[in-house]
Amino acid sequence: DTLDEIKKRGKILIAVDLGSPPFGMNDANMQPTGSDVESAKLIAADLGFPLEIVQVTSPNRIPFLLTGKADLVMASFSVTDERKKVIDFSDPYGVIQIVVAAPKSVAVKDLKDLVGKRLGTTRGSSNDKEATTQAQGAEMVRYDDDATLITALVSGQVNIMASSPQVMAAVNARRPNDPLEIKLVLKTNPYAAGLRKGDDALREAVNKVIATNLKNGKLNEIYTRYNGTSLPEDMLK
Amino acid sequence: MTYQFDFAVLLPFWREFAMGVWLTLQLSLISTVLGFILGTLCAIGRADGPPWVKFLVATYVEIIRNTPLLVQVFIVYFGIATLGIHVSANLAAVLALVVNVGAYTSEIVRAGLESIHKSQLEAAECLGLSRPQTYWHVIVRPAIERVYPALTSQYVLLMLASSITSQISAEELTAVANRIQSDTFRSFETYIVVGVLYLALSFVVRLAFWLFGLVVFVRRRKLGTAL
Amino acid sequence: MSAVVSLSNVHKSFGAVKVLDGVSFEVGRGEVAAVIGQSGSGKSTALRCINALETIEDGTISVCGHAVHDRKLDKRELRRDVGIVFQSYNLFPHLTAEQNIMLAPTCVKSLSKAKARELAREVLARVGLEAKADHYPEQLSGGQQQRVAIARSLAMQPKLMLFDEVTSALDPQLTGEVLKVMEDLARGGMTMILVTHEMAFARKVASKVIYMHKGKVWETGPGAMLENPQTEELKAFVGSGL
Amino acid sequence: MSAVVSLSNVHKSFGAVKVLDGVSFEVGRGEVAAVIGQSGSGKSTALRCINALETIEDGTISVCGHAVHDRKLDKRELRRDVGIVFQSYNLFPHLTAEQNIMLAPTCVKSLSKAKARELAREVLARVGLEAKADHYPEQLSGGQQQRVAIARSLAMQPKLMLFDEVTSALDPQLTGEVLKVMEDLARGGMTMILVTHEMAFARKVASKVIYMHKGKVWETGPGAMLENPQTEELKAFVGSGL
Amino acid sequence: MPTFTLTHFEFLCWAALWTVGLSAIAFVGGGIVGFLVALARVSPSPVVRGIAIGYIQIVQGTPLLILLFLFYFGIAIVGFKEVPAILSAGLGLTIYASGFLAEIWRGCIESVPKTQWEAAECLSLSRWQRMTKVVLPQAMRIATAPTVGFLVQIVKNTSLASVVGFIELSQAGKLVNNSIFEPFTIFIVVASIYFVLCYPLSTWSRSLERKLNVGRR
Ligand SMILES: Nc1ncnc2c1ncn2[C@@H]1O[C@H](COP(=O)(O)OP(=O)(O)OP(=O)(O)O)[C@@H](O)[C@H]1O
Ligand SMILES: Nc1ncnc2c1ncn2[C@@H]1O[C@H](COP(=O)(O)OP(=O)(O)OP(=O)(O)O)[C@@H](O)[C@H]1O
Ligand SMILES: [Mg+2]
Ligand SMILES: [Mg+2]
Repeated sequence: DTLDEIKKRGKILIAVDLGSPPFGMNDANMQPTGSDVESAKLIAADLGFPLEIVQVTSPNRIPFLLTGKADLVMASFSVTDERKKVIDFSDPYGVIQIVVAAPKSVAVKDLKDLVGKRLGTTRGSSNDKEATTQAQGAEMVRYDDDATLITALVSGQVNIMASSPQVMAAVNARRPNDPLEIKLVLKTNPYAAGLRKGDDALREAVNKVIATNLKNGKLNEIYTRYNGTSLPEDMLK
Repeated sequence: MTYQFDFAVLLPFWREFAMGVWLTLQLSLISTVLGFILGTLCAIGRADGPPWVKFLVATYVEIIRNTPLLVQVFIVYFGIATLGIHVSANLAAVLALVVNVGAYTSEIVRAGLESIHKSQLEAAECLGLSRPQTYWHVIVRPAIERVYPALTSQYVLLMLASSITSQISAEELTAVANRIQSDTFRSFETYIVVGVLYLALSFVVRLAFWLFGLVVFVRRRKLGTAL
Repeated sequence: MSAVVSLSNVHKSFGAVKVLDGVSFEVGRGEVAAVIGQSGSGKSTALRCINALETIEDGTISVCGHAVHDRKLDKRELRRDVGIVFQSYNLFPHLTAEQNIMLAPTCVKSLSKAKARELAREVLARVGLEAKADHYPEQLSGGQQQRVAIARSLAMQPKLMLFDEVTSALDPQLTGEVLKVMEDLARGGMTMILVTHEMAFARKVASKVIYMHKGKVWETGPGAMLENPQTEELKAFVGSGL
Repeated sequence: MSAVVSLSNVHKSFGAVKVLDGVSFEVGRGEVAAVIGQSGSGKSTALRCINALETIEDGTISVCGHAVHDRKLDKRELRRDVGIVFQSYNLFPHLTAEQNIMLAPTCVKSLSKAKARELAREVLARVGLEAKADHYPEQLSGGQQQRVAIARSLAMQPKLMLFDEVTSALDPQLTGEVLKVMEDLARGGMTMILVTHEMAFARKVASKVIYMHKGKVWETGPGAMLENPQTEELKAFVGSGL
Repeated sequence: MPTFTLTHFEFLCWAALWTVGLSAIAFVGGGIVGFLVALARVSPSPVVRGIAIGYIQIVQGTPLLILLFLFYFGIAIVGFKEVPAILSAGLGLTIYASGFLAEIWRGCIESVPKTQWEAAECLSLSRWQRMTKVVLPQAMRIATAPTVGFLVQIVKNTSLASVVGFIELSQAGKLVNNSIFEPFTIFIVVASIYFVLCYPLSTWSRSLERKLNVGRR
């Protein structure tokens, strides 16, 4: 199974989306960074394997995993029932909200206000799915990755987004004059590492590492460093 | 090989596929028509315009032909936004495709124009035709007739290249495929289906061009010259 | 002044090559002038100058009242009065015989399609090609193509027709067809200038023969002058040309 | 059986057009046969059938012991024995004269480069072109190209040579050069079949003349038969052809 | 807020090297496969010819983007899991290039006059010898210009490898944009680098074409 394979190979392949700050991105020296990257480093180290980061985008995360191009996906990968049919998840190591955000000037009180509005999101992400089902009547504008979504929001190609607060923060850092604010919270999703179905041994090992690091606060430290808020209390116990 | 193919999963998505095909066709049709007009004007400008027009067109053609469409799409989409103009993805896609295919069209049409013998021009001139009349009746029409097969190939390539505009949120066939495969996790099957759809589309486009050619180029029809 | 065409001291060079070196001649109304001379002597160039296809460096050209040497010349007006037919036909390959003929009358004289078609049928009949109206150039023989080209010029009802070696790409039989049409035109009183290698035809039809040599008009006279050349050069030319 | 080539009742059509309609003739060792006839009478096609460039529908062809009509024929073996020279030379433009000649001996007979070069020099000398060994085809005149083509065939030491109007693209002077080479070959005892328009040459060199008309062998006989044609058709042909 | 610096430019230039590398793989691979397909396309066997025609039609009728996706995931499905992106992207581009090069070269092979084939046949050369000694050397001369021209297409189209995560010039542009958000500047710079790579090739191709035309006249 995969754990043996990792041992044989001598390194672990973890898929991270470097196009979705602050979870995955490049720093000023074009080195990968972000909370998923740091978490992946932590988990790989605790599992005792050298880490190799595999770059993915949100539409191709699952194919990457299923076709064996990665052992583990850590790409702000929300746990959903649909995904559970195809892959397994570890215990959650973070949470991500799906929010609708827009500038002050745009009045959005409930989902009905979104009818006929253009809503930017990332194609194939759980944000996409949640917004598409909840905000009936809104026009979805889908980009291939968060980076393009952010660029579109900063340049004003779309004005309303259905994504995470983290994306909103990234946007606001680049458009200080007319910042977005959270209008609606569509869902709060815990996210976890994704594994191939039946990789129980690896899952056990990963779960153990996650539990330890949630307890000792290391994961929370990473999360707080990049997201600006700490993890919910009930995850830390 | 342990992978189990399952195309049935994709059946419920036929409506999405159809929408994607429809948008792909629309994008291609509009860009073909506009790109043809732009390209033909550029070709005429380059063949017979004042030096500054020649220079401008030459520069335009060289820049477009030596940079990737993907990058052109990004520059158009984000570039005009930076200027404060906000257009829909579809419009930006069309704009980028037109600018792109216009350059290629202009090169093809130019070759056609150059293949028209100078004596034809003189004959028209001697009949007293004005410059625009000469251009339309004696040069442009036969030139385009001559390069029609090359143009057909170019516009089929355009249709295929329109898949790139999925990157800027145009919901054409490739974008639909990407969404469906992340819904169903059946990426391989999805791309096979989409590949077949594109093949069918290119066949349809070729057929359409052939029929259009039959209608427009009467002589070829009457003499039975292949298009 | 009854001269339809009059050239006076015309000079023309291509780069360093002097092609017309002081050419002067006149052609009156209803006259048929044959221009003869060796290859390269400047015959075609002279014809092209008359029709303003080439600009000249010096001298004056007056054609049907137009000052052709003038920079401000309205070429389109000139060409309503002058028709020209080339050796290589220059029909438009994508148009039928009829459409070739209709093009200029509809574009230039703004005739209606119906009127232009009627006119086309008429001139095609004059060259004996009523039956070929719907044929494309490539479906016609060389002689037929040349006659369509003549018909195309005739449709504009020019006052002067120029012919540049219109038979030299044709075999003897086809040549006969075309010459017949030109003879008819001459009999109908059309003013014509023809560059030709057909001495027999020149002798028969031309009221004036212009012999060019090295860019100059070497000898001029009636058709009979060919029987009795005054200069050594014409003597040699006629001797070889027959 | 001393016949090197023997055709018997050969039929060949292109689509609906019957080109060979029961052709039979024989050519013996050392004989020079001239095939004459109007354009389109099937001369070239007959020659191409002998060399298996065309397949026939009916009849038998035997060439140097090979059954050419047989589907199982080894064409490469046949062509070791038969050389052919075309009107359009068909030299390989990317190779020099020498390389053109060396190609087949090295490829087919596995001669060493050095041997093949020696051979090439030898056959080039036979056609009088030793000096042109290093020239590319486009650097040679038509007659020289044709002679290199003959040398290229000779280098394979064929038992039979076929010539298809090898001089008709050449002017009289160049024609003379090529005919001289062919005369030498004939004198050397080579079996040859030549399609030709040069009646004088046929009369002088050919030991047998084959007159073809409408896909049939119309008349056969010695060179002298041209002086005394038996059929109306040959009479007309000889009358016009001379 | 960071701005576009020399570091970023350097990063882009390194990525451009990958673009060049990927182009080289696609060109060499596509050249080899394309050559074989071109030979098959002019084969005397109708079956072989039919297969070659089908192959060319399919490759030319599918967007490169879809080809890349198919190969990217297809390779893994058939069991090669640890194939690096450069190889699967290289394979996708190889197939793409082979389809187009095959068609270009077929045209060149067929433009060698039939009489040359016949002359070689009459000299008793085998089919392979006719092809290699007589036809190909002549076809090659005609083929250089369009081949170099197509090389430009390959270089440009490697940009699509970005969609399967291969970090070449375009993807690098996206990444840089991700950290500094100056899309206009960055993509203009990216376009300029492509231009610098492609323009000499285009010019070369055109001058080759001109020379050939002069030679033919
Ligand atoms: N466009 C041109 N550029 C340069 N030289 C030209 C041009 N047109 C004609 N010439 C030269 O001018 C000279 C006269 O040409 P022209 O065509 O008038 O001769 P011509 O008497 O009509 O001869 P021909 O009987 O062969 O038609 C020739 O030497 C020719 O090479
Ligand atoms: N490949 C072909 N396809 C169709 N028809 C052909 C082909 N080759 C020859 N023909 C026809 O077969 C007839 C005989 O041709 P062939 O070349 O044998 O005549 P020929 O006697 O050599 O004439 P010529 O003296 O003009 O060379 C002609 O009518 C020709 O049009
Ligand atoms: Mg002339
Ligand atoms: Mg023949």
